[in-house]
Amino acid sequence: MNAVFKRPDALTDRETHFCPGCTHGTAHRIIAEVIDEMGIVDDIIGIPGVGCCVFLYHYFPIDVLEAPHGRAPACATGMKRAQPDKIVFVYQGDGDLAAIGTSEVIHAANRGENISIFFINNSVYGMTGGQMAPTTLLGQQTTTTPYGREFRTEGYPIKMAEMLATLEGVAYSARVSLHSPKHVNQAKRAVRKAFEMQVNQMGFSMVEMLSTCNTNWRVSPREALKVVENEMIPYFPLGVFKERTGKDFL
Amino acid sequence: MNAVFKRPDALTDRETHFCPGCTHGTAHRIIAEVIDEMGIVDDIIGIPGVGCCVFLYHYFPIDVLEAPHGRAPACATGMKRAQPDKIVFVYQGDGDLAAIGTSEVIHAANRGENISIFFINNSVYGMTGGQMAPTTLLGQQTTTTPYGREFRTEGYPIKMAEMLATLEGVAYSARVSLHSPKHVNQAKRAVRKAFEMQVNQMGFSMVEMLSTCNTNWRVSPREALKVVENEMIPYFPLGVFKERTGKDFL
Amino acid sequence: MYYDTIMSGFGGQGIQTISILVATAAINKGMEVSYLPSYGVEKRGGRTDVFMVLSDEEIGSPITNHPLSVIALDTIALDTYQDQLAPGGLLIYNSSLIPGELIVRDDINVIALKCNEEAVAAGNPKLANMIALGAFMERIDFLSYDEIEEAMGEVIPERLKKHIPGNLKAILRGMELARETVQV
Amino acid sequence: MYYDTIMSGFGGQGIQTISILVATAAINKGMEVSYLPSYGVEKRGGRTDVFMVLSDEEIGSPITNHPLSVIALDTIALDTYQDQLAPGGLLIYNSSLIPGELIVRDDINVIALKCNEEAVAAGNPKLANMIALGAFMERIDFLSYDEIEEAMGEVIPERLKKHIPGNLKAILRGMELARETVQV
Amino acid sequence: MSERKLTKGNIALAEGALQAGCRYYFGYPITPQNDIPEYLSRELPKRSGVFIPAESEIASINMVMGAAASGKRAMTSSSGPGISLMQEALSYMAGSDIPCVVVNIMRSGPGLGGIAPTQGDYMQAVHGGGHGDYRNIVLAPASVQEMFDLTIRAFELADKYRNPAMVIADAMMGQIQEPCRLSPERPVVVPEKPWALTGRRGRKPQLLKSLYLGPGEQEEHNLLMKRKYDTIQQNEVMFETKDLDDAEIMIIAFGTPARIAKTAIGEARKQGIRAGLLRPITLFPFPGDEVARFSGKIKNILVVEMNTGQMLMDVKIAAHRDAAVSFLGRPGGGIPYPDEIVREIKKALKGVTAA
Amino acid sequence: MSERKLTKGNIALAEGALQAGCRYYFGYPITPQNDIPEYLSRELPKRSGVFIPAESEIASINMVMGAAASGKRAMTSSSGPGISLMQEALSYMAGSDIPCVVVNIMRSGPGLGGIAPTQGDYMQAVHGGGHGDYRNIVLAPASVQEMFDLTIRAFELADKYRNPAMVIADAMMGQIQEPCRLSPERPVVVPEKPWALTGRRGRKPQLLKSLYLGPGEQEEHNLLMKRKYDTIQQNEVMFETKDLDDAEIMIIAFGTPARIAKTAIGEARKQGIRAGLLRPITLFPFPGDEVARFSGKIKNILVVEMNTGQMLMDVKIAAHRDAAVSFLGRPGGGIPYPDEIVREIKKALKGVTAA
Amino acid sequence: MAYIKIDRDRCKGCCFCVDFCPRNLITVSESHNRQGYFPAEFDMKNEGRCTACKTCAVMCPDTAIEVYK
Amino acid sequence: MAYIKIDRDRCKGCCFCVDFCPRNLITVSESHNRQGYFPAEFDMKNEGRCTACKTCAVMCPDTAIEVYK
Ligand SMILES: Cc1ncc(C[n+]2csc(CCOP(=O)(O)OP(=O)(O)O)c2C)c(N)n1
Ligand SMILES: Cc1ncc(C[n+]2csc(CCOP(=O)(O)OP(=O)(O)O)c2C)c(N)n1
Ligand code: SF4
Ligand code: SF4
Ligand code: SF4
Ligand code: SF4
Ligand code: SF4
Ligand code: SF4
Ligand SMILES: [Mg+2]
Ligand SMILES: [Mg+2]
Repeated sequence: MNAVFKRPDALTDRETHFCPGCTHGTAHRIIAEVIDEMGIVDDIIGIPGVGCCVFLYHYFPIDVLEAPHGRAPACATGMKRAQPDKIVFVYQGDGDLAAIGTSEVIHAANRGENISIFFINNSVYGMTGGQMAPTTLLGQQTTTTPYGREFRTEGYPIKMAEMLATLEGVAYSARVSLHSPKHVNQAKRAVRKAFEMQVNQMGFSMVEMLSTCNTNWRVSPREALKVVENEMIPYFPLGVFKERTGKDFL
Repeated sequence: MNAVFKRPDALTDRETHFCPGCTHGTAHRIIAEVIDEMGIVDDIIGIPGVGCCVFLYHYFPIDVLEAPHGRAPACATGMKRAQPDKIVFVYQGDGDLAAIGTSEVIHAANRGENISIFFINNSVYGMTGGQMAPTTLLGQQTTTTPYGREFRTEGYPIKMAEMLATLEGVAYSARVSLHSPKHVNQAKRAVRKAFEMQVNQMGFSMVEMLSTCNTNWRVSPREALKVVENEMIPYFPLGVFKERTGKDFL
Repeated sequence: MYYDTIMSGFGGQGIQTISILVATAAINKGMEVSYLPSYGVEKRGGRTDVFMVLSDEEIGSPITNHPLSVIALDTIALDTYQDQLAPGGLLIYNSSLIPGELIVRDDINVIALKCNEEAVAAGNPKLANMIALGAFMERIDFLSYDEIEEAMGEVIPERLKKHIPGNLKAILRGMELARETVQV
Repeated sequence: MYYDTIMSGFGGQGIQTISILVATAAINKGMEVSYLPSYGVEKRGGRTDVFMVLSDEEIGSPITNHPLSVIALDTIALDTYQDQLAPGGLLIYNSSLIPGELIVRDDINVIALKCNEEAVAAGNPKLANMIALGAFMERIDFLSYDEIEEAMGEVIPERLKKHIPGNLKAILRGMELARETVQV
Repeated sequence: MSERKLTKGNIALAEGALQAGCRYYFGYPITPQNDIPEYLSRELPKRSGVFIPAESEIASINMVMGAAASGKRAMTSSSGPGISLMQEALSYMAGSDIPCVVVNIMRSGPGLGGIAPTQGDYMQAVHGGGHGDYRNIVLAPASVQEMFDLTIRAFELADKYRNPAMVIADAMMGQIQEPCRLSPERPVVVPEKPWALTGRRGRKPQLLKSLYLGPGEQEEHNLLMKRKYDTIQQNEVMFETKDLDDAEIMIIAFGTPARIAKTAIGEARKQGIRAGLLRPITLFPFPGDEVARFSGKIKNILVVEMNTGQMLMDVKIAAHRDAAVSFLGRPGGGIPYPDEIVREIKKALKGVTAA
Repeated sequence: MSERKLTKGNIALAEGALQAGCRYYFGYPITPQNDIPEYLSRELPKRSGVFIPAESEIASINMVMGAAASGKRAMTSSSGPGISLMQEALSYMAGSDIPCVVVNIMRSGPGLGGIAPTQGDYMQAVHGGGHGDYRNIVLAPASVQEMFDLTIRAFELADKYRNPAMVIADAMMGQIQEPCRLSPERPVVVPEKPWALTGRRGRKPQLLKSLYLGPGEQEEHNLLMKRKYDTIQQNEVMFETKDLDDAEIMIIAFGTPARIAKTAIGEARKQGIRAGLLRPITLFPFPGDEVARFSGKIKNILVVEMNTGQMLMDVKIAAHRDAAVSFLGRPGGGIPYPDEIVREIKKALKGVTAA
Repeated sequence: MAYIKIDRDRCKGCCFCVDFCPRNLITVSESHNRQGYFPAEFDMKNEGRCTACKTCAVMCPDTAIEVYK
Repeated sequence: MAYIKIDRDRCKGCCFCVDFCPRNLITVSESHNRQGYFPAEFDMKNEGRCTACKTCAVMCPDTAIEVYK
């Protein structure tokens, strides 16, 4: 019998440091699968943000640059401009992309840098222990919003996929989720679309993935999937907010 | 006979350092007029960005904090949280607000900080000699886009009023222009609206003003007004992009 | 009086609880204590090491590489700290998880405790740490059982107070086991 | 050979042009030159000061507070630099804009030039700077008129080349005026 | 003794800030100092204070600037990378005479580094950091009690001199738990701040700025600041000594290594070596006069740091010209254990000096 | 001599970068260095290079990191406040062994400061700045020719040691115009960069990082870096001397003040005072051995800086123990004119030493 | 009866008032002011024609104009 | 005929595969694995019932599952 599903070549066999049930692992796998399918593993360079994804280089057998927290899109800009023929992707958490790195991602998007960004929105700063992120839901308790996030003091959860979609330079902006098989498959298609945009030199692509952090949410892995479905998706609608077609792009 | 128009009390009689025909002067005046009309001069604190507006304290006889380039919205956040009963306003150029200060203004807006921002969009870094700003028009020659801004390398002019309007925390976001008497009067009404939002504790308000920089555009003051009308407004549409009414605000 | 110790195990084994108990009891007596935990990076299943110094006087170094005793609840703990133990020092190890062959030092005192089994016997698999603490209590002279009992009341949060009797029972069992252990 | 000078005026008076002419002519001769402009902050109508050192040898300080000469095209220039001028140094000032009473030093050589009027007389109000340059040329011995003329060809951009003859005429007029000036 | 509670260093520091009257905290998470914002996010709302989880360290420090310019005691805390990002604003605050407290719980660098303890940011805090001729007041606690006490002191000094004050401690000091008295040694007094920006009502408009454009103004301002720093140097030096009276070798160390050195000194003395300790508590002002004075008598100096030799520079500058200065440095998370220090003491006494 | 063209310092520097093979520039405007990006925005497109007007200094330096990690020569330039914002990334690049060149045309600080020339950022560049135990290679040109030559040298050293190199010059050096030969002294060679991230094709995957978590790894990495810096110290010191042979007093100054000092030395000698000059060209590595050697003979040292005494620290550490070190400092845009230096020389010789 | 007063030394000669006065009542001076600009001028002969519409003042970036009625 | 292989030591016991297998073919082991988790198990007796639909593998965050057909 033949294996019809196995670990993609673009993942090493190292066990991840992720917590049980953390969908960072799922995101890693679907990106690796797309890298395999597109046959780009030899020409790709990855730039993780700082967060639970910082060990990207343990899991992807590819060239990797460790960027300062939030600055991966700027590093990717420099890298892609220096090597326009290589595929450059960025993998950031919501602290990294939507908090400290807000400016870098917006301007990389606005310039239409021909890079792909995978953005793991798990509504907290996972690695540092579950503090409030700009994407934390209203009412959500975190270690820095012990009484729940309140819009009058901490503001509203920020919708990056929508905001970036308003920028001309953006070729593709989508929000997907990793909480069910159907959604994981959708997410993978979005990843592929993002890479294809880059290969076709269409400009900036970004895929926001709703992801779990059961450890810091203090729920079980199973419950975490429910939280994504029942609490995150209602506020962070899934969908493609911008998709450039060949025709738009002069 | 009576004076029906004179310099507002909220402007000192110091001659400005602005170039002849620079509408920074107009923006100053209408803000001062509103301060007078609302009778808030004793309780207001101004925070200029760094740029041609940095000498705000020479012209407004009020308390002033000099903020680092781009960070005025963060300074204003700290100040307003410390003194919720005072009126705090920020005055920034497009380099200050839309380039280096992108993150600070977006997150102040997203938190719904109860401050008012006046944003002078003159499509260049005026004070430093007319380099490209994120708001520079496509094709516009500046000292760092000697061949004209090209979207493939420098990206697109960024529309801050529209982008900020997408954020929940924003009570008021408008774009006005200073190139004709009618528009100046409109602009003044927008300034008033912004301050009223603050007085009524409605949250973040921002007025983007299309303004001239004839010196760095290398045109006469008169021609500069035409540039605003014929080149800037077509790309940067005027209007109110968000206005919170008492009812929206729970 | 000066005493230093390292307690080590994997997350969830309860190293924190027993070390805080010792620290609290010592403070209640007016002793000086320094308590330095060091956690691994991973969120779960990481390691917990506690460096503790107890003294009558101001404490200098809060960290020691020649502790007077080591409590090792798993193999990694033993591997890491066996060498450091001061000559003549005390090693208490969890022989439920650590094979006795791994003990190579012959200049130290060793207490092997089948903590996991004893814990189950004491009514709760989570009591392994208390078994070890009991043995430790038996061999130190600057804190008494009563003082630990008092500390327990302060340290254990309200919702877990019901476990106190079980804890105390396990400590007593640990003390008993330590008394039975022939000194090497 | 060593010479230093400060030329000063408000923006638009053409201080840059004449100082660059001098610097270029000197470099063409193989001299060392250091040319340090300092601009005001305002975009327009600001000040232009040029500190220039010319020498046969490597130049040390590019800035001087005891220049051998000062060219002052307006009152602020005079106010700022009159005191600094080295004893016995040369002051060339624009008496169209600077009242003679302001000259208080009596240990220096002074050339008063009605630069603005002379410029108008020479056919273009913008030639005031060239009048001053002429006077300067007359009083220095390390550069000749021909050398400045040659530098003019290099320095003046193509689209302004048509002004060269006028410039040269004004320089000659300045030289003439300087010759006429009685040394104080 | 009942008021001495087993307390974590970071918590003692946070509570110190609260008891110093600090009601404004702005911060962005970074290990190993997260206990500070987490504690304050719980406590500040209870004490009518403001806690903002800022979007970045740059935003944090600028929010601090805004609150501090309003005359309030305000604070932020971070670690290496985050502190690096605050350098511009620190230079602004020093230049604009705005007091504030910034805490650096140092982790191992450079770059992302690790979360292990170090003292690799001494130079940044004490000499370098931002642009221009300014200084931070820098305090270096070596116990949980000092995490509490010196934080209060930092607010006092910041206000007294209208200058940023930093508390710097290695990650161990942040995580360690010791019995601590969580009440101030002296009643806390927050001084009047007539310079604060509170609106001009009833007075002339006021201004806080660092840009001086008139001829000579910026230099004058710099010289004024220099005089302020000289005054601080004269008046505010804090240090601790141990066993120096009869010492043949003086260890100089701050923070945790100073603690470790105390144990080493005990060891050494047991072995008949008369070692002693000078522990700078203020790093700026650095106890240079004390170093000079003691090293006039005790000619052997051993500097111990958890870095490659940063305070070492200040010691070398201050030390008596006949003193021999050796160095033991453990950068990047290494810890100089007591026995290692004792070994270095012996080496130093044999005449081996630092490079 | 025909190839010597009157050239502005900033332009010479920018052209030096181009001739060093730098084709990647990322920057954000700030006076007084705007000539550099403006020139490069015109020239780079002509030479198939990339010029990006970045949205901030933080973005600039991180773009530099990305391009440099790709194995390209990349640069940014700024002044005080902007350089402060780059400190985190500089620490990262040093920690990740990524070479780059950063230019600081220094303006007067602290804070917003003014655009007048200073040397107030010496400490930041040479010792402080970012977090952790790393150093920048720092070069200090004192003529337009050196603005060109040392920029090329900066790229060479950066690549040789895989470390950030800084060129720091005061605003005067940026604005001054002097005749300059705009061609390299030696042919420029860009070394192979087998470590560059170019995709793994034909080889194993590669990684550039600064985070080390295994026990002892971060310390080991720090010690490795320390050894690299020791090598740099040993091999790369550059300095210039003038009239030291018979000198009774040695002026130590870098950048423009060293130029001014030369004039002052001429003056002094006319008055019968035998003054000489030691000018550090590399600030890190600092010519400490030379300071020690010369000050063994010439016991009077006068340090002249446009700040309140920053290089002074390095001089004090290096100087012979019998040397008397005086200081003349003009911070915040003040200029130490030759006559002022001569006065200080006389004072110093009368035995007045620096505080 | 209305008129405007232009602060001659404050004016920077941008000509906005000149261009926008609906009645064309403002002209440019032939001589420099203290700042070196050619300022705008209002001839008091036009007092009768000025409507105090304030357009000039609204457009003046330098608050050099006062309007009287 | 299809089946899956679960890498027992790689599995972290999140139970996603257990929950999502449309045919309920996956169960939880009663003993710890090397990492200390209770891993998922597939009983080869179920070979016949597995459809190789890959749902389990798609959901596994730890790439512990291979599917064979
Ligand atoms: C400048 C800087 N500030 C703060 C940190 C600490 N830090 C590391 S990861 C992180 C946030 C991680 O959150 P996120 O990006 O959402 O990733 P996640 O772990 O949730 O996947 C923070 C604040 C840092 N490394 N550098
Ligand atoms: C951190 C920092 N970077 C750069 C500068 C230099 N700088 C001063 S003003 C300015 C831009 C001004 O442009 P803008 O905000 O558009 O104001 P304008 O002068 O056009 O009104 C810049 C880049 C600075 N002061 N600080
Ligand atoms: S902390 Fe959260 S985001 Fe990080 S690995 Fe664990 S579950 Fe995933
Ligand atoms: S430079 Fe431009 S923005 Fe600045 S004052 Fe002049 S015209 Fe106005
Ligand atoms: S007030 Fe109206 S009519 Fe009168 S001068 Fe001004 S613009 Fe003209
Ligand atoms: S608008 Fe004002 S500044 Fe402009 S010309 Fe008229 S009066 Fe003068
Ligand atoms: S492949 Fe499908 S049927 Fe087979 S075990 Fe997995 S989920 Fe169940
Ligand atoms: S989904 Fe993967 S990790 Fe989770 S229980 Fe199943 S096999 Fe194990
Ligand atoms: Mg996250
Ligand atoms: Mg602008």
